[in-house]
Amino acid sequence: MTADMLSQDLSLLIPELVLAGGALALLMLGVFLREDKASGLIQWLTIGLLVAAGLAALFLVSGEGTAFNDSFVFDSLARFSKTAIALVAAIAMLLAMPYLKTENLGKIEYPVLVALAVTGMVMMVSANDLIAMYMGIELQSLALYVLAAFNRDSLRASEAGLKYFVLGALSSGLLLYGASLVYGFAGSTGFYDIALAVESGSNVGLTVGLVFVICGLAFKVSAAPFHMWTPDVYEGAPTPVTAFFATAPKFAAIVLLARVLMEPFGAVVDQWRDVIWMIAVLSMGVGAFGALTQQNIKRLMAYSSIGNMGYALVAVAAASQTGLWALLVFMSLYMVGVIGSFAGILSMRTREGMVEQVSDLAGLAQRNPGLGWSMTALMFSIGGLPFMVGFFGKFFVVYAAVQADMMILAVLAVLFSVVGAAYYLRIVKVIWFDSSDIEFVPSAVSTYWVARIAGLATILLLPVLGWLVFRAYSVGLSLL
Amino acid sequence: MLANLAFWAFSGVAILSALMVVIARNPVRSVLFLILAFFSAAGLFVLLGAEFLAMLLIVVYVGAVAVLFLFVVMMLDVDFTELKQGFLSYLPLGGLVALILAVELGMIGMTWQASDQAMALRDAAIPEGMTNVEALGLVIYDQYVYFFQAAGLVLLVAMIGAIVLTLRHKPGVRRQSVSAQVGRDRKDAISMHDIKPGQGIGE
Amino acid sequence: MFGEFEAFLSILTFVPALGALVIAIFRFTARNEDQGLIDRNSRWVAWLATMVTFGMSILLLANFDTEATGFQFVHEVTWLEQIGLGYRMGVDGLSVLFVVLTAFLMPICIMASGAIKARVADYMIAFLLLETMVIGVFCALDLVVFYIFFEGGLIPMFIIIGVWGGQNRVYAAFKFFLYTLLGSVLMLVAMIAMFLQAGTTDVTVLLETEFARDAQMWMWLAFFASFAVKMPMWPVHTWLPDAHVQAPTAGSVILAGVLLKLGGYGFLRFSLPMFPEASDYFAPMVFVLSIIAIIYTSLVAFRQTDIKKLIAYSSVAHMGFVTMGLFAMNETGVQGALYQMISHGFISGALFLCVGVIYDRMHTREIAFYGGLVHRMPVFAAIFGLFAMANVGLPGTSGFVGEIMTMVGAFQVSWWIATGAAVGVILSAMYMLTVYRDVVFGEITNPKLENITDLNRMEWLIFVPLVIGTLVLGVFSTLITDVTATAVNHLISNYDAALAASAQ
Amino acid sequence: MDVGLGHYLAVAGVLFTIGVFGIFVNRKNVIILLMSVELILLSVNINLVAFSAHLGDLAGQVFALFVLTVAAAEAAVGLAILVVYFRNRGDISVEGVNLMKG
Amino acid sequence: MAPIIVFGPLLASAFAGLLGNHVGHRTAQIVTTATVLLSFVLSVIVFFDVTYGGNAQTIHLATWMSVGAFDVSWAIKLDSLSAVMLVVVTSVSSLVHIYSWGYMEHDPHRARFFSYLSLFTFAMLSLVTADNFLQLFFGWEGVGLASYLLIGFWYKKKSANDAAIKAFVTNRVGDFGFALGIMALFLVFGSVTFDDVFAAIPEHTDAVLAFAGMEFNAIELIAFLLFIGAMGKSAQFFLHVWLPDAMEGPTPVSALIHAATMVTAGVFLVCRAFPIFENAEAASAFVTVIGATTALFAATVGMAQNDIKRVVAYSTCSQLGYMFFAAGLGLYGAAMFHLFTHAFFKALLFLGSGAVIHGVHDEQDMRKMGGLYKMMPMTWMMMLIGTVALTGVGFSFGVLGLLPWDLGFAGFFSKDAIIEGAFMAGREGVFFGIPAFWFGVVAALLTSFYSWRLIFMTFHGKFRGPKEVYEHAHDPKFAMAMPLVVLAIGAIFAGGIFKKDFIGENAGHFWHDAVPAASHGPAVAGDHGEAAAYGDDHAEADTHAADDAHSPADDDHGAEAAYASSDDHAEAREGDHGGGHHPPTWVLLSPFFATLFGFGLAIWFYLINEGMGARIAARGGPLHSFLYNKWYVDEIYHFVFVRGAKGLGDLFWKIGDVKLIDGLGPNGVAGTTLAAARRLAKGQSGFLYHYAFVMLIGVLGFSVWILVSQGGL
Repeated sequence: MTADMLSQDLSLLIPELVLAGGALALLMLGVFLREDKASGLIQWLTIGLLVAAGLAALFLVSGEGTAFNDSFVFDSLARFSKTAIALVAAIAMLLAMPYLKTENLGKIEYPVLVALAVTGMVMMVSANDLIAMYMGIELQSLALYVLAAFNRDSLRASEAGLKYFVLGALSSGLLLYGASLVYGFAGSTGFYDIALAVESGSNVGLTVGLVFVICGLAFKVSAAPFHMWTPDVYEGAPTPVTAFFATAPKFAAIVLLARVLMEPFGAVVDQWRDVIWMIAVLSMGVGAFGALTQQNIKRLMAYSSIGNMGYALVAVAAASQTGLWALLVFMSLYMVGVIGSFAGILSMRTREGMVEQVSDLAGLAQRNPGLGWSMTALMFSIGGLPFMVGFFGKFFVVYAAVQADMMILAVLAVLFSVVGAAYYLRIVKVIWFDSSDIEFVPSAVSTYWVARIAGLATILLLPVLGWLVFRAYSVGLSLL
Repeated sequence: MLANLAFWAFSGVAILSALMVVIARNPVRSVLFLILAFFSAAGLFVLLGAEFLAMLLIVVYVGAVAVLFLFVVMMLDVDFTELKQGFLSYLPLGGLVALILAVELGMIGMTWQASDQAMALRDAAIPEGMTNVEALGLVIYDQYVYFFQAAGLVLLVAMIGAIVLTLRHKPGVRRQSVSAQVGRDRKDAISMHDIKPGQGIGE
Repeated sequence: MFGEFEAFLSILTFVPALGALVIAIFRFTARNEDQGLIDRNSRWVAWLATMVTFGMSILLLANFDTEATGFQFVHEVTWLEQIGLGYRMGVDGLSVLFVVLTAFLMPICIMASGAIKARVADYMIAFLLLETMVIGVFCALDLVVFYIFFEGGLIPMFIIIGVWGGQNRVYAAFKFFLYTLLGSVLMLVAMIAMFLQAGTTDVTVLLETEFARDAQMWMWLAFFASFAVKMPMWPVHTWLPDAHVQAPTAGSVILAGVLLKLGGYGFLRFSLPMFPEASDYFAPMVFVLSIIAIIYTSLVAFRQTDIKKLIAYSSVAHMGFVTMGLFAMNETGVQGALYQMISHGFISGALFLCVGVIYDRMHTREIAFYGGLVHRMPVFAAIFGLFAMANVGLPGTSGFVGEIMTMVGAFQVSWWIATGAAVGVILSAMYMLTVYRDVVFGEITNPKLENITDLNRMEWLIFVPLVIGTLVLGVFSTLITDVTATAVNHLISNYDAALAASAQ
Repeated sequence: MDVGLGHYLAVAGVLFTIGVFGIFVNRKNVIILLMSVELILLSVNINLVAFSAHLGDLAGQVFALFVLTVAAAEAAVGLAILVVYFRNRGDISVEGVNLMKG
Repeated sequence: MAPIIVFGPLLASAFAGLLGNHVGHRTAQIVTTATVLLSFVLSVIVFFDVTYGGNAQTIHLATWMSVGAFDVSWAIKLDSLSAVMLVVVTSVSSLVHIYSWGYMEHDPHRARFFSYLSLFTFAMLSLVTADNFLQLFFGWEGVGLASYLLIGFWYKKKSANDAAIKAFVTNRVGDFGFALGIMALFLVFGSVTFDDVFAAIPEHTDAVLAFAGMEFNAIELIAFLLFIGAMGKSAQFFLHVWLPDAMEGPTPVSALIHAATMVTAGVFLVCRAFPIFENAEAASAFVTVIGATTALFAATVGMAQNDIKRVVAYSTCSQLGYMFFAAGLGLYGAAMFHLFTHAFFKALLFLGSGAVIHGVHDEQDMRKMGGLYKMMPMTWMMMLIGTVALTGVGFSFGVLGLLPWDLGFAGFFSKDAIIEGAFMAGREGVFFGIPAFWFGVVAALLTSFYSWRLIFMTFHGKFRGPKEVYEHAHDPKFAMAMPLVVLAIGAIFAGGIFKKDFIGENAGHFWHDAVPAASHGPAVAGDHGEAAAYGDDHAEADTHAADDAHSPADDDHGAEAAYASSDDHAEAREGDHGGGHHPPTWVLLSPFFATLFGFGLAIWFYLINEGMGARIAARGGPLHSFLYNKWYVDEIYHFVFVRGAKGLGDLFWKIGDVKLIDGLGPNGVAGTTLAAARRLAKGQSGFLYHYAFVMLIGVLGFSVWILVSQGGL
């Protein structure tokens, strides 16, 4: 590899380089600064780093192409995803700051781990090779395992970390086993080569290998039946970590899944579509039904995310340009809703501690109208109800499904969305109809405003939705 | 022929010890059987011509991972016999799953055939006349440098993670503080006192 | 004047939302101590916004060309054009009157909300948003825009029922929301299928698109699932009594007066013109369901002990006339159905306001609680009586015109249908007069009623336009039928042509 | 019978199966669960190396190499979490790991 | 002018109703009464203008509905038929308004009462002046509304409210038929305007409507449906149940609405739609049967009632039966004539009863009266006049050649005309003619009996109520007495004076083509479709035939003359007369003797053996119970319809809606969903290994499934 090639390759890796290098630099800085001074500074710097990475992905990477012998690809899908991931991670970091301060978790490792996890994610969305895929996933996952257990004095957090880790390791094993089969039967780890092999004639080994890979990735997007960790981990992990879990990694994993399915295995759609179909239906079902009885709001959000990943998988199952851009639009709008909701949750704190129970939201619309209204809008948006942008996410997903002639899936999707609406409504009900005397401690301005802005965005994005759709649309066009 | 024999021996030991890992009553024994399994697998690697990996398996797995396991098992004061209770309750289900899985994987293994272009698709054909280590070294630092760097980050994360989770500052233990030492200046170090005769340093 | 001014319809639609925004700004910027001020201002802003909307709707009607076919006041904005979606608004003879009706009822609702003392600002915002949604539904010329408005209306209504409703409001609100949502999502799938086939969601294009017979069948059913729930038709009507009973007075008025019309409008706008063959095929089923609805719910209404529930069931029965008339698919039937919808907007709205009047005073809707109100509230008794009679379909009130025209229309299709509907006319007299007797007539037996007062000035103001409307429309029906005639004729001739073409 | 790729794959398959089996039977002991996962990874490595050898391709070995690396890192993090959990709870019975459910 | 007649009362009503409390009762009374009187005066002018002047016209006021062919106007149609009705309605209404000054003197809601009365008048006037079926229906339901309001005027009384509802709902049952009839009309003729429909009948005599798999002649069906409406409004058998109960309303109301005007709307309808009925043989037969049955039925029930107003009410019912069977037999002129005369004497009887009730402190039970003639001689006189008019006292001197003219009270002319007409029609083979004749005769006997029973129980014998009531009994004041006198004059002379015009030699000129002036046998009409057709020459033909119409005795000559006149006329005439056979003398005399016999019976039971009636009642024999309980129709209806509706309502509500629809639908689905959710949540056990199991089983499942489905195995 010549220096020219290397620099050319590295030019595609600017976001990764920014993140990885930044993380290392911050680590150094953290070590040499006094801890109490350092944490705030490093958190802010991390936010800056993430935003920089996102903007770098959006603007700085000029060309599109592959690097390192086709094992890394930077295309419009990667650009879109990296921007989205980095920005939403930045917001998640912003939300974490007040929490970490009040909970005495303000160690410098937290932002560093976040930065490294995001590095893993941006690698994932660019992976064009089984090994690259695996490395990205592991970089992300290891950081996330640690983050889940970050509040090490909390039994819940450590339990969450343990569960997440054990099951994550198992899923990695499954993924790897599948990857090894794919490698063996295709003769290569590169996606382009696998695609060639698949096109020339698929066989059982490839197919089963693919199924194992799908299962491993399904764990990462927390799709049923690999979703079991999600509610427990969401509940146990510190809330800002949960907010982070619910957004960026999901995006990265679903994009990776879509890429794996559509690029190397695009020729055998018929083989994997059924599996995705089933996973999607199961996820939507589990998400919809599981959330109905939840009392803990984080758990509820976990089920919500399982269900929503089901919708994302519907778009993936469509296996078309439409499916791809629908997926991106859906995920983007979904993340607006989720990050906003968590901002709302993080804005609520009583003297006893963080608000975790749905019932704690009682009368929010009166006690704190700004937050109440925002949460209402966000809930309806995540639920995919019209007049909130979230509707368009689901609308395009169903559109993709119908276009791919998957009528049953489309109908099931909308039916589950009705069941799902029931629990979003339940939250709205608590916010509006119930009343409570609990006083909230004034929350940090930042989280509060994130919640408000996200709430407003669910409606104000409508007119500019065209821009988002256009971006995603061009991704879909360019890719397939 | 010898290679065949060695294969059967290594694989047999590997499988048996793997089985013992999961059914041994004492976790310490499990760890030891795990080590044995790794050793046997290393033997298989050698048979396959992957000497470097065989060595790595022993160094990394036996030397680090397994020892870590052993350390944890021994460090944690756990009543392991209790943990074995109910061992059999999921045996039928586990057996069934295992059986189906074995049949399935076996069948897949039997049907192996590289795809038509597999040879053409190879990313890094094993070069002739070069040791395994040398060959690996050539590709790892060139073709696969991206992964190598990524692996470095993974290890970094693991390090940070392990430290941040387990490192505790025991109160009362004096530790070196680089930043404190560096940031120390004259005012902190020296205080000037005007001592009046006969009064000592009155606080 | 309006030919140049394209955005007129959009402005009309969003004026209430603007009002809501103004109130929201008030609400979020004012200090808590100013609660009284916020409340008062909210009422005024809401009233003003709805009145402006009403004024604009009158302008709309005045400038509406009743002779022209096709849509008028069309306003298009490119939006998501890559995939064929667009923001398109416009009205024709089928929809313009609903816009006016909505705009007419809203100020009345705002005025009738005097009893709302808690969270007035939120209440007004919800109402104003609701108005925007509903008007939007009637103006939307794009499937997706239509759907957004159609479903979007659920949210404010959910909140209205749930926050300011009665005892069992949570159940009712959920039932209302989920029931209608369930119906609508199936429609969404069908809409997408139409979208894919036509390549656009432009209603004007879709009206010209011919769908294959098989596709029509299931698309029709999917649309039917939505509109039937919204109407509501038997047997998916059970959300309505609950929602009505629990909703605050103004909520019931809007629910009965406008929201129920969305279903009928949907049939007119989509099911009938776009799926003529399927409509023709399923018409007998619709007739049967309509007749069942009319007779069944009338009988059920007869047994109710809660006034609002009774009126709610009566609404279901009256909506049965609408579906019957619509699917008769002849001029009298369709015109009658339209008429019935408009007239029901006045009558049922007024009836719920009547219930509201006594509910505000006594806080119960139990029929048994009341009796002899005429002694203390003669004016109320007269007005309630008038609307009871209008509900019964007494000639001279608008209720009669709609009923007789739908029945005449249905009669041309089949005897059975008209006969069944006519039975409903008998039953309506039975339950309505019974409840009127029990509430208004007789001696005052309940000592709590001794000091009940008659209508106050605000209530007078509320009822006067409704009384005038009901009577005027009862006598001069051409005021409405002239507006709708062109569109209805166009609809029917296209429908017949499509059927004739498919028969060959 | 000459030993071919199939044999190696079969061995890997059996090891994988044992790993899965181990998860089912050792439901209470987290450490053995982790060891079972290690067995699965081992089977993956055997697969990769076997394929590598039979394809004459180094990529498999490189893959295995990174799997090994990552597995080590994973073990470190995993055991760290386990230690933290033990500190908080004084027990590692998986049976007890159900503070959160539903 | 015509709009003033119709809308004057409406304005007056609105004035009294809306402003009554502000301007005072007296003003309200004056305004309403004056307006109705003005209407009356104008009506009389119109009457002469239209009937004798021949200036029939239709005034189009506005469009009510216009949807394609369904074009309905607000119009005032003035022809002889409506002119007659105008006079009847406005005159009786005026008198009742005046009467009410006295009768309602102490009622605190007088303004409202007068408002209702005027409202009723308006509705009735718009009914009779309709130029289309739908406006007729408007008036039809409008009078129903007014009737409802007036019956329930004393809203404190539950019985009054119930009666009001019963009246309205029962009428609605009739209206159900009427409305369907209108729809059928529109379907067949494409119009609901009288002129259009009647002109189009010849083209549609063979039109067929399919219903329930059977095919019916369209005209028959329409006639049948319209008649159902008439049955409801005119309280014919099956739908008569509301009328007796309607007596809960104030007595002036009973006089105005439930005797003189509204209940005759049914007859008016049949006469107005005679071209339809003429072409509907079976439906006409049905009209006859129902009419005859009602005449008899109501008379039998009337015999056993004790409430003075109910007796009169049943009497009304019975008399309406006469009118209907006359109309059914084609004797439209006779029907209208009886309607006309009946209005006077029945209003008289009601108002007289009101005076009695007023006089004895609102007591209505005749068993608590008796001997009142001493205390209320004037009322007694009036009631006597009413009774003799009702029973049809008179003698056919002229017919029998004993005197140059017949002598009798109003009822004599009209009722005997019907009875004799029935016989003649029967002789010509019109269905049910002869039975109708016998029904009529027997009913006449019974009429006589119960009418005299009323007189005897009320005014003769001993007073059976509390003594002080008797002592305070008094004749009414002027406001109440004056209308009685006016009506009495009408009851005496209306028959004799207008006989010529309604059914006599002037009928052709009088009716023009509003109704066939002489009797038509539908059967014959059917044979000669074109003869019975609605046409210009009709009236002329009738002119010739008409002179004999009611007096079959010298029918021969008329018939011959008619035969000679022209072919057209001959056929029309034949239709009218069916050959003109002479009715036997016994037929002419039978009503007379029946009446006499009834009178005798009444004397026997209530004067000679005073108290015998009470004893029979006390013994409660089955026949008496049957009659006393009005043939148990109310009970049967209550059981079938009221209980049925309640039962069905409960069934649909509690089982259908709550259990089935909600139980299986929303609540069931919600319940199932929640149960599923709970089960799912339980599956989320919190145990790590369970999670791993699920994952592994998932992997296994998918991989096995894909192997199997891809045919890999």
